[in-house]
Amino acid sequence: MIDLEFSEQQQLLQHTARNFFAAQCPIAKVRSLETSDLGYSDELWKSMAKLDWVGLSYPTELGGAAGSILDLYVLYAEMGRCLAPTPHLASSVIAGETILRGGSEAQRGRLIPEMSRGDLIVAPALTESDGAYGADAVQLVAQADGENGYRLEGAKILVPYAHVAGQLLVAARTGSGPDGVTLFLIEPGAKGVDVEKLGNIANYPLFAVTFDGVAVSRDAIVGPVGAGWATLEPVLDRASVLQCAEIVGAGEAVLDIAVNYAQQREQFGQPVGKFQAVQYLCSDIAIDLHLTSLLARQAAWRLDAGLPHAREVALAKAQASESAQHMVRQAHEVQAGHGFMMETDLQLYTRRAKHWEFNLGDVHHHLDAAVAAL
Amino acid sequence: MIDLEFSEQQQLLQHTARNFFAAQCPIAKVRSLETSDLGYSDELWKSMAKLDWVGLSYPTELGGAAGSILDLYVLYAEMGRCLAPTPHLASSVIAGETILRGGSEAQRGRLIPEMSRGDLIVAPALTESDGAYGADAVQLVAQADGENGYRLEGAKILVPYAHVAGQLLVAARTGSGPDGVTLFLIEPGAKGVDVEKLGNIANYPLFAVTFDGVAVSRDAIVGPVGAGWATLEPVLDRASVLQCAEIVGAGEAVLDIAVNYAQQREQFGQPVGKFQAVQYLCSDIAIDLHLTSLLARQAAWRLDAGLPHAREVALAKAQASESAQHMVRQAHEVQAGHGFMMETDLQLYTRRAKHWEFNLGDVHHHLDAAVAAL
Amino acid sequence: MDIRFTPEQDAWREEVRDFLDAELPPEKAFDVEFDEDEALWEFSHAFTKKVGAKGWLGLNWPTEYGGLGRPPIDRMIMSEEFEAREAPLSGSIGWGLTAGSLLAGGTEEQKQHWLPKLGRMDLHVAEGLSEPAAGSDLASLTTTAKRDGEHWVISGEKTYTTWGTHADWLFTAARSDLTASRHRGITMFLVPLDLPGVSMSPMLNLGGGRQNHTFLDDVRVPHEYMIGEEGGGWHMIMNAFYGGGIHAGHAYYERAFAAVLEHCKQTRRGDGLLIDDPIVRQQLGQLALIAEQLKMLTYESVSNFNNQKPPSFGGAIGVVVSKEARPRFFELCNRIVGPLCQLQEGRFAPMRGQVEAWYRHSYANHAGGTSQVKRMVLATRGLGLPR
Amino acid sequence: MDIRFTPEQDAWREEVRDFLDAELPPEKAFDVEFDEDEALWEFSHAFTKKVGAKGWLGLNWPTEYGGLGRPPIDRMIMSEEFEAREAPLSGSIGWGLTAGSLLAGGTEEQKQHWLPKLGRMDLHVAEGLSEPAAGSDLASLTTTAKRDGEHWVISGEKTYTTWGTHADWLFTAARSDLTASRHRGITMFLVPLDLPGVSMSPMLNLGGGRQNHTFLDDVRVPHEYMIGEEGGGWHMIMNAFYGGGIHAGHAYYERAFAAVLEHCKQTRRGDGLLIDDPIVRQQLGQLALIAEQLKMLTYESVSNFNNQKPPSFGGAIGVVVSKEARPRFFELCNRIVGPLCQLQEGRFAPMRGQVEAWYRHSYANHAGGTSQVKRMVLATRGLGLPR
Repeated sequence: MIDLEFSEQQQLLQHTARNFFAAQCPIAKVRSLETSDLGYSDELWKSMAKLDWVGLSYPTELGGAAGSILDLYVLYAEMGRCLAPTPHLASSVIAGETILRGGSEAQRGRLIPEMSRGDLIVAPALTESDGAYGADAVQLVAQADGENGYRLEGAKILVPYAHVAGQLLVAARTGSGPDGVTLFLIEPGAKGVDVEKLGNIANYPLFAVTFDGVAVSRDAIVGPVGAGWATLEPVLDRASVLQCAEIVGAGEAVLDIAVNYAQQREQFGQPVGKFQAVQYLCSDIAIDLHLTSLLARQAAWRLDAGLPHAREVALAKAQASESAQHMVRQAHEVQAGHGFMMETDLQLYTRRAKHWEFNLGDVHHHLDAAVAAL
Repeated sequence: MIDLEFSEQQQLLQHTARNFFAAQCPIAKVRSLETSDLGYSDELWKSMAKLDWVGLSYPTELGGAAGSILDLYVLYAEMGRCLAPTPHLASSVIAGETILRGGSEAQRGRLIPEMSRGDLIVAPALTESDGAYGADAVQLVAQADGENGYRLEGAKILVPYAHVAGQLLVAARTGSGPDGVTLFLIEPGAKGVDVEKLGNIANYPLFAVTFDGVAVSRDAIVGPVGAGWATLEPVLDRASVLQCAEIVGAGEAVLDIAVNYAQQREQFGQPVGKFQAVQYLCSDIAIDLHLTSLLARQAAWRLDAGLPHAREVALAKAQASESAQHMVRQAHEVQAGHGFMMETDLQLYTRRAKHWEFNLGDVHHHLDAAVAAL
Repeated sequence: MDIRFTPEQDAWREEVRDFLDAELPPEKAFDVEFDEDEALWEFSHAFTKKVGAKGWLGLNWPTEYGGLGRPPIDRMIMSEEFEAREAPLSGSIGWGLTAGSLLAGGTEEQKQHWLPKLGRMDLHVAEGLSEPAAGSDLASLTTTAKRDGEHWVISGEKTYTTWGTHADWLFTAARSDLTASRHRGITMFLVPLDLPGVSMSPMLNLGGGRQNHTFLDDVRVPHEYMIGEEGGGWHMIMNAFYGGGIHAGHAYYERAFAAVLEHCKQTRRGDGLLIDDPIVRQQLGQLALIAEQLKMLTYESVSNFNNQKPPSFGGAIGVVVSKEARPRFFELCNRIVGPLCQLQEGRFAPMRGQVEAWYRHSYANHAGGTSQVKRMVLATRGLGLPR
Repeated sequence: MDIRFTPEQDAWREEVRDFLDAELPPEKAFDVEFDEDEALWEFSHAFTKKVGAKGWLGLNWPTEYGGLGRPPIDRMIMSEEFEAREAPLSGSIGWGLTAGSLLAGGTEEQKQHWLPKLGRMDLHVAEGLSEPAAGSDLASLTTTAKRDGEHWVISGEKTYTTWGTHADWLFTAARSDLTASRHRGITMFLVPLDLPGVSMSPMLNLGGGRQNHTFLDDVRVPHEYMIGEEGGGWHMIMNAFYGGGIHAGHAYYERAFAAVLEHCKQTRRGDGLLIDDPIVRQQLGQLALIAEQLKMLTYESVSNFNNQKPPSFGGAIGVVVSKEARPRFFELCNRIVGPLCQLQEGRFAPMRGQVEAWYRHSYANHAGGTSQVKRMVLATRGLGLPR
């Protein structure tokens, strides 16, 4: 049965989330949070936790709501629309689902309920200084150190929310090849760990974390030694689709901004939206985000259905990365000098879109991955 | 002194050539020649020879007119405008200039005057079955065979004008690496040579030539053994710029076709040229070909001035290959269903543009070459 | 949300495949738009009649008009399979456009009379809407129809008449009321092509197909060949344009993509296989992306139908994306294949010259209005921008 | 045809380089458009005054107005060198737009009075043309100027006032005749920013610069500050827009390209250097191509001037190409650099965060009208398509 609509329950979630974020996270708040020390609102985060959204996809016995990836999709589209600044993708999805998937009973029991309640943030530390994406890019060394532990040496960058994380989820190299990556849980306050803020276009809370001979015990390992990337990869697929959803929601807001402006702004005696050139710009945005939405929903559905999905995820994120860039460029053309002003909302989307474009693999990575999956 | 105008003499040539081709090679003639057995007009070719255009760039003592590459540029733009079907690029430029540059006194004295008169066509046989461009792509084997000769084994494709060539100029491999290419002059009627027509989009006279143990004597070698690519490369640079010029001339004709149509065709109660979408399409064509013209003229001038030119030639042909494709696509959008009809002139340009786009290196080759030249 | 087919739909797909296995030898697959080979066309007519005999041409029509009353998704599934094998289904102007028009605005009597015939492919119908001055702007047509007793006298010039020489009827539009506004006063007719006053001259196209100029010179057409109501033509065409279920346009691209991918896996250039060239891989990824976009747009149409939702963005987005994708898709194919893409035949031509042919065909993307016109629809009807 | 510089021109280039070697320490190079650092701005004002003292701000102006009477190519050469070092030349609204307007339509007296001052950078002038409802369509401005004896009383709101807080004058346009047609009745003024009734509120921009809302509330401006003829503003602006010789816009791209190329030669990603990645090479090739296009368009302007030829395509092609290239160029830079392109500072930020800054700056490409407006000029004035 071909049916691309969300379920009634999902539509209800959509409706609730849209109202929630409109009320709890108006654009003025987004602006003020952006330049705050935390970069997000713990109050908003806790409110989301009360609604069961923080652990939406976690098992109910660990405090979650057993939601599907399509449920998350709905939530992410609404977060994207309002630019809600939350550690959800980093902590709830990438870190949390990795722990769920690879962690020991003890790790899950200890961390997941706390994460569900919004009381613990776990920050994934994956990317290194060359910015490359994939198992090969993990070069930070975890050297076996006696019977019971490892010593970590190296640096991670673009680590989100490291400043408020209770734990870091670190991908490190314990051997060569794709099967030589191991995941470690490390406290940011541990000896030898240094956290440094990275100024960036989106004012997103991103950090460099350096590990200077950091000692880690074996029980901090998530999943079998060497199986880190295998544990992580399916979670990154899920995260990529949610990144697409966030872009779609943001794109709908950008489209509204552009269309409203084109309807109201008059030049040469008519609304600029009457000029075909402006109609093309607006319809480019509509097309981009509509295609992104279709491809991302397909990928999300395949993930939920347990079907092969490598190709669909890759195509969705390739499309989303292109769209993230293209939709803001076209909207800037519509708004011209106006859109360049910080007082307009467009620039808030523009700056975040650049983060999204590259987060979890850029268009080149995913086009190549799509071909690899054929 | 920055001056991008043609000299008075070049403007005279331009004027003469434009009138000549308009009179001698109207579009109806282009159509009928396209499907003729020869694929070109020997009469037209001989008339061009009488005007000194066939050997335009050859030394006067060998029957040429000692013209510059910019002189040739002017001629090629006019040939492109009228789609004049001639073996000039293949024979006069690629083969002729290679012989001039690498050939022995005897070879030059024997061949060049005859070529200048339009009595001899020499067909360069460079490309092989994978279509790749460059020294590495030469794989056809020339095996030393006793003291006095070689034996050639292999096949060349996309060989222009092989059906009427008195000689083939064949690049063959006598050793490994870029210094392992040697050039041979071989008669198409020689034992073991087989010439086979290749049907193609432009109905351009293109052939596959197979060499089945063809015996060649040492005096058929052009230039030193192993120096074939070094001899050829500067000539191919010149030819690339002239291919750009042909695209520019054709582009001006395509622009005229599109603009005239947009001015005259009415839909929804107004000329379609009043719609901004159509204005964009037409201005795309104008921009493409104007940029191609600027870059190609710069490259031509640098060649004439004896200045380094690898980067400028590569950028010009990269731009020209893009333009060849883009300008016809945009013109088809302007003319919509009309342009799809064989009775319109546009399709004559469309089909040839596909040949030009790939002739002498495609956009990817030349963008890479431009970076290599930095 | 669900993107699976039901067991019944899977079974239907198998039925279609079995039919094609039995009735379509691979060497008879061809593109009816762009091949004038007489023997192939004869096969195509016979093949299409067999499809008609199974009721599949009218698959979605109500059973009372000779249809099978099946939902649009079944048509889409059939279309996917037919496209996947390049099945030479001819006569879509009859069982597609004419039938769609009848279903949109025909009288009960007309539907009873014509639809069963069209569904069996008893009539071969050619396209007769476009005129030299009326392309995307169909409402500007000038062919006239004057009532004279039980006949209409039709005069005018039609252009781009696709399949004119393979057909025996012309589905045409004429202005029956010169005093009415542009969009009113247009009436549709089915005109037998052997009537006195009908003549054609060929218009060959870049794709390799034949279209025609069709001249109607005081052609006396019986009133019973009028389709729909007098003056109701515009409304009917706009509602019917290539109606008859959801076409699986994406399958055309999927077939091409599969062929190019296979080529890249088999073909060396320089040191390695094309499939290992990073730039080629990016281009293949772009092709896969376009095909996937179009597939999802098709599936969305099915989903919208299932959920009784109106088409997205005024129905324009699928048309815009596919019209704009077509030249781009096949330019990319050219670039992947390289200079050999210009070859049409012979042992050096990659993929039997298909890449060359597809590229020429890609410029035939204006039927039903240009992408420029569809962009206007998307912007105004879909986004609410001012006209 | 010739694309060489004369020995005199080469010597002039050396003179400019020597000046920059002496007067511009590399750490003082910055983009005056997008940096509000007070210390840098102080340096910029002093630096610009030194340039003015050499007569170079009015390099092309007639000598009788304090200029050096040099040809546009000398300005282009100077501009190439200034761009190559990101020289912080401030005040172009004064010595560029205001002076250009005066040269295009000022009275002899006005030229004598203002040009020498502008050429010495005695006046710091801010841009005061745009209004909230008058951007690309400047003729729709609504600020009014009423004559009252020896004064004009100016009221209205201006927007995007670039450098408002660094300036002490505003070059502005007001409607002095409400009964005249849109394009007539506009008059230009230089308004001292310390006059009663002038106020500003900040408009920060995405590039990191400060523009302003400027409110003019019954500001009494002496008649002698009127520029050009009463009602002659439109003509003057259209002829003067950023006049003052030929700007070497391409050098901005060449500088960026050189930096990115160097980055690619130095930086490893995965197994190899970026410069050896085939996809990166294609992207670098695209960047080089854009820079080369813009260079040749600049040189063509020089050539056209030398040959007394009118500008190509109504003067629109260079503007269209550069406006459309700008975001595309810097998006490509982002893609080459990868996810690190979002970083603004610190040891992990490639190229000291320049790629991030360039990208934000790239959306400031609407001064002088959008590319959409310039495309219309190209199509109608350049190609003769109907308006």
